[in-house]
Amino acid sequence: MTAFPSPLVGYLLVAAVLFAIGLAGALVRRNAIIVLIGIELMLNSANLNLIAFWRFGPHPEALTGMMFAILSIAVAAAEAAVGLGLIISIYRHTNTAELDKINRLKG
Amino acid sequence: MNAVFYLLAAITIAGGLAAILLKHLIHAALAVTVAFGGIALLFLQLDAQFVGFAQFLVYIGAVAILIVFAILLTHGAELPREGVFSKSWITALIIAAGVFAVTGWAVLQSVDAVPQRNTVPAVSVHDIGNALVGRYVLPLEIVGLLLTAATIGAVIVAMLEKERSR
Amino acid sequence: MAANLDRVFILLRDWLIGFLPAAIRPAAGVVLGVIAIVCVFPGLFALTTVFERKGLGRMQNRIGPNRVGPFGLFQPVADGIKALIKEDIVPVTADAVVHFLAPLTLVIAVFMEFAVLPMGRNMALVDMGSGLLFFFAMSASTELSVFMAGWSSRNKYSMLGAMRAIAQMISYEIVLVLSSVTVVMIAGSLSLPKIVDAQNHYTGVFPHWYIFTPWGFAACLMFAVAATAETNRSPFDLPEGESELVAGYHTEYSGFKFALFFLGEYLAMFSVSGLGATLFLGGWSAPFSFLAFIPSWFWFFSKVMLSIFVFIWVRGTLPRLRQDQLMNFAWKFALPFTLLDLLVTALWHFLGAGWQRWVFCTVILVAAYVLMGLGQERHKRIGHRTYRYAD
Amino acid sequence: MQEILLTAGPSPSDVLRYLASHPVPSAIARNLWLIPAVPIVASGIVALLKQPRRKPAAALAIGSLSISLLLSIVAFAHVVAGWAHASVVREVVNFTWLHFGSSTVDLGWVLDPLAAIMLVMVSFVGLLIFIYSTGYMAHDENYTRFFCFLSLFAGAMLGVVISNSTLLLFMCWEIVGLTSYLLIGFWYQKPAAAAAARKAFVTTRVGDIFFFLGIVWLFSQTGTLLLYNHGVGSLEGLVLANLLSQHAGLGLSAAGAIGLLIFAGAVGKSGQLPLHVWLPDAMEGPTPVSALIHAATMVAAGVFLVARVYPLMHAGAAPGGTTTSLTVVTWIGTATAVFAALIAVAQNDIKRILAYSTVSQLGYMMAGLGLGGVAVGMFHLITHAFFKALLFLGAGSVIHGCHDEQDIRRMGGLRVDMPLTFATYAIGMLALSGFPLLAGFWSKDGILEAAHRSGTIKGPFYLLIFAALLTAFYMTRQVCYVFFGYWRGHGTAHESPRVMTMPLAILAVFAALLGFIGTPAWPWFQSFLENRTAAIDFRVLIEPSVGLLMLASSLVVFVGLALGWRLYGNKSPKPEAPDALEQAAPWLWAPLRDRLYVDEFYRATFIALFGWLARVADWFDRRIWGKIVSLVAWLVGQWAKLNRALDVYGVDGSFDKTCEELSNGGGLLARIQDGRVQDYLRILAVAVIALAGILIWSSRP
Repeated sequence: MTAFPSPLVGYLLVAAVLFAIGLAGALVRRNAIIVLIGIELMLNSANLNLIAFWRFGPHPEALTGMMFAILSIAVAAAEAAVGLGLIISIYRHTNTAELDKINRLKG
Repeated sequence: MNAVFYLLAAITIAGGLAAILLKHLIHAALAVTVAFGGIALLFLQLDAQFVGFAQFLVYIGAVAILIVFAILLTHGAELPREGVFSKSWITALIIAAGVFAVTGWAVLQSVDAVPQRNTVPAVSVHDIGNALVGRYVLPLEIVGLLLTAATIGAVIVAMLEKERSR
Repeated sequence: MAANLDRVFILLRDWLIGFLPAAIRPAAGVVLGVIAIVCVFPGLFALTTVFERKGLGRMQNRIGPNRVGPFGLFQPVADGIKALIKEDIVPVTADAVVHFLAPLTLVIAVFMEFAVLPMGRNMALVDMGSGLLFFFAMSASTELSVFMAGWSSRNKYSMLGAMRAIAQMISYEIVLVLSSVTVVMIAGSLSLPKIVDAQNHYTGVFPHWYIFTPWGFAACLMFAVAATAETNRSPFDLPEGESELVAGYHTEYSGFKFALFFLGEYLAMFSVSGLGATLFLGGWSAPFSFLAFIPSWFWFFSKVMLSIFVFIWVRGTLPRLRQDQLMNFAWKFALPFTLLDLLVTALWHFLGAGWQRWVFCTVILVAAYVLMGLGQERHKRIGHRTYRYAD
Repeated sequence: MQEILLTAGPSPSDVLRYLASHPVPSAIARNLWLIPAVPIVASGIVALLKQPRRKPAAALAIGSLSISLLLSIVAFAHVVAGWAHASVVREVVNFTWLHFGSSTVDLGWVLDPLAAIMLVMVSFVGLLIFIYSTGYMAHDENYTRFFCFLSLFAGAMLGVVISNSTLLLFMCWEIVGLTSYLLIGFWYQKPAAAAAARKAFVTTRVGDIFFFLGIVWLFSQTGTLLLYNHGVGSLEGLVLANLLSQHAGLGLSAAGAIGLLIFAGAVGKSGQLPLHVWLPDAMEGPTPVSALIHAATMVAAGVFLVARVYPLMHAGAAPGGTTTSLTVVTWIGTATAVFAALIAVAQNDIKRILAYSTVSQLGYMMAGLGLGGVAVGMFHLITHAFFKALLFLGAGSVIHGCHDEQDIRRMGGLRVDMPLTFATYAIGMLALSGFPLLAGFWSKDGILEAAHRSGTIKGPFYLLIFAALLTAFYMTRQVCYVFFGYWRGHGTAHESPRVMTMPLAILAVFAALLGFIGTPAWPWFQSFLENRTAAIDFRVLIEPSVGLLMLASSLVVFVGLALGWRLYGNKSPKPEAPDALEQAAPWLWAPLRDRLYVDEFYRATFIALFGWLARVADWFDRRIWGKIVSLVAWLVGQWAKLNRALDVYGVDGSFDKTCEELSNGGGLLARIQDGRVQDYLRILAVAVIALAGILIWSSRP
């Protein structure tokens, strides 16, 4: 059944695809919330990488990858909360959540 | 590497794709929830029970709810008149494809270098707890601090307007 | 004999899967367990509905259902048939797919919760190391279903009901989790069977249930309140407050989908009761050591039914809260109190055996309860209701 | 067992027997930590209260100290019972706080007669003073802050008393110092109070540095921070013997030298010569603070500390003999006793007199420790705590009644206006003077007797007798000024409220009667501390060495009282008029009034030295560095002028052109920076691709 040289490669490829999807979402969509969703997807794919390396790595009992993933989930939750708070705040200011209309930082 | 993996990978990727392609924001949010769930199941598939359930709890229980709330609060549930994609979506897609190409190529190139170990790690929740308050206690504390700061920050950012208008 | 009676369900399962080839036996065992859960709890649901209606009737000086079958016992059958043959109405503007998925995901998630509950000695379907986390992960996923139901209906009552429900569930979920963490801290495990084992000791004839400790009692109280809010039961049933919101997030559901919501709500009640019994009331262990000969599953289901009765009793007794009272209670009383209880639990652990820890923990908790209660009363947030015209 | 521990060098078999017979501490010993913990927790809670919440703050402070008092009494009763049954009298509970490398930092607490007596004294006197404070501070706006500090102080002081680890002792010691600072400067709006607080803090810090050096030395020599640890603590057995065998120079053993360093800490805290200058100034704080901290407990902590490490200093002494370090303690104590008593004669501030009296009595205690051992010094500490607290509270009552007047020349005749205060104050004053049969008589007599008995040198004995005479004299002077004659102040004096006089009455009872637990005929107190059996033996009283000495000291006291009455009794001089003693002996009066010029001496030496250093630095700054800086500045200025000329005439033309070019280029760059987040993200992603490409390309085989 094995199509990949190693099971790890399968997980890594899934993570890569997911990362690309997240990046594409963050780049092509105009709504800030979808951009945030894309960023969450990228974070998740990174977590998948961490866990996969933990599982197939030489020292799973050291728990390094797992700890990274747990802490990263926590940080991602904080990031989501702050990001969405910012979006809501920006929406109140500009009455839009479309990113290409929010260009006050223009140089 | 078995059927379950392929199924889960398919669900996850489909969820992710749907999340960025669906026009309706709420649908996108629900689709991304599917992707989150798929990743949680992939974690379970990787024998990381604790992380998997944590993923469920945090992402489906909290982040997804947060996202839909944000959508409703920004009136995102109504479709915008001009399209949902930005004008230069082609360049964006090319860039994303480029990133995928680079990462995928890197993965496939290093097949020989990746570890081949394939026994189930004997790690219990107890070990995770011990590691969290033992060797990794400093990161844990820092994350705790960060979460506190983020919570307060989010509240302040979202509340400021109301205060001013009073 | 008693031991066999205790293990009767396990023996039954082993006997049944004995007919199958050895290769698929573990899978078949799991499937049998799932079938058992899927059969037993909806049955219990049917019984509970009639029990609740009769009980409420008595509390309100009525008789309750008494037409269908002896003592009205077949009422749920009639209700079920009615739900099945009713027309399934979907509003024209509704988001059909989401509208369809919402009740399904809800019921599935709730059913999953039962997988980790130890319903008797060795009777947890799955004994996983992080069972409690699994339980909360599943119960957290129901919130999204509620949102899906409310949003997809395109009805402002549904939407408001869903928003209220989510706000309430998120607020009280924190209290629910934190009050359970006290038990985890003392038992030293997230696995529910292990938590029951930790309580299955006796001093004399009295059991070591966690409710009989100061912190455990406080946590159990908070757990009970949070569980009531989490399952949207009265007096926390604002999301479906019929006087304001028609029926809340399932206003636009009818027929079998409505029945699924109804089922999901009761199943959530069963599961959270089961969790409460497991965490604080010693799970399947007997209340006195000399009663240990009675099968363990009997005790588990007795405790679940007891807390269901308390749910019904509370529903028949207390009036509904106002939204701001609900939120204030969660964030200004329940959460700080539970956090304090966490600290007290740690204190309990570090003070070691002896009388001091009883005195300390009790004094701190009672003092905090009284002081915070006074503070709340003073701010008139959850104080007595005042009526402008009804006096 | 106590004997074995106090005198150096028990054999290992003794140690083993001790370990085998008493391995597990009793319940009260295990919970001894509660005694300091409860007031500290209460202080934390009070700190969170808002200022107007007066009642809860006072109730919390008083309630917590009551709990401590109850527990202290239980502990005391437990130790007394153990002593009476001749079983264990010292229980220790130790635990490891930190590991670093191979060594550990251990903390722990000890319950022995010394600690038990101090616990009861501190919590009892403290409780009375807390109650008194509710009346005294009733109108202060920072009422809750006061009780917060007071509770913290009580907790830390109780911590000092029970700690069995030098580190824990030092930590509590420093908290005590901190609260002392905070409370002296409680009315920080007054510049004098702020200065006094600073002075107290800095002066005691000088002693504390030596104390810390002593701790570090002890730790480095013994490898343990624990004082008692079943035979392997630093005050016990082989460890002490080992310390004794090392020489530290100047004829001192390591034990003696460490003891002296720790004694230096006690000198700072207890206001001994030459670090006594802060204590009289500390009277700027509220009077209950003066009573609690600067009379009864904190300053006595120094004496307690010396008593606690007494084995270190006493180690190696021949039976009945003494050691170099103890001789130092004796002489410093004696000198302080006389010196401060002399100054007290010529002061006019009611609290300042008491402050110098405190310094003098602390000198007495130190001398008692040096001459007669722990029991003698501690007995005077305990009795002194009661009558000096009484005197301070009485003084507070007087000040309260006279509308915050502190000058004794502007009082008078209060005998009639404040009868209760007068009665209790008189008892306290007589007890302090050593009037026969009152508390101070017995404890002071014990010290004199010890001084008389210690064979080699007689100097301390005569000096201490002289100090006793002076004590009686200046106290009589003060009482005559305040309570006799006629009223010379402004307004009318009034008696203080019940909540203030009630503690006075209780303390007066103790000041009068407490001495009877330690008379030569029935030395219960001394026996308890030294773990002997107490026997009643009235024959001791008629022994010439004891009986005659008692007669002599009584005589001295009467002489002092009579002299004081002769000079000041019922005279009520005008506030502006010179003092009676000044008229009699102006050459003596002036230096005494100016506190023997110690402050001036410090100002002329140490402070002047630092001032001179500061001025030298200032001069360097101005003259040398300042000139260099100006020179550099001038050079730079010239250079700038040159540049400007070049700029204006040479560069500008071409530069303008370049600027235009740059601005055009900037416009191009600005287009990239279009304010759209996604575009930035795009650039980032492209950069990632480029980076990955470079990495892969550069690492190709």
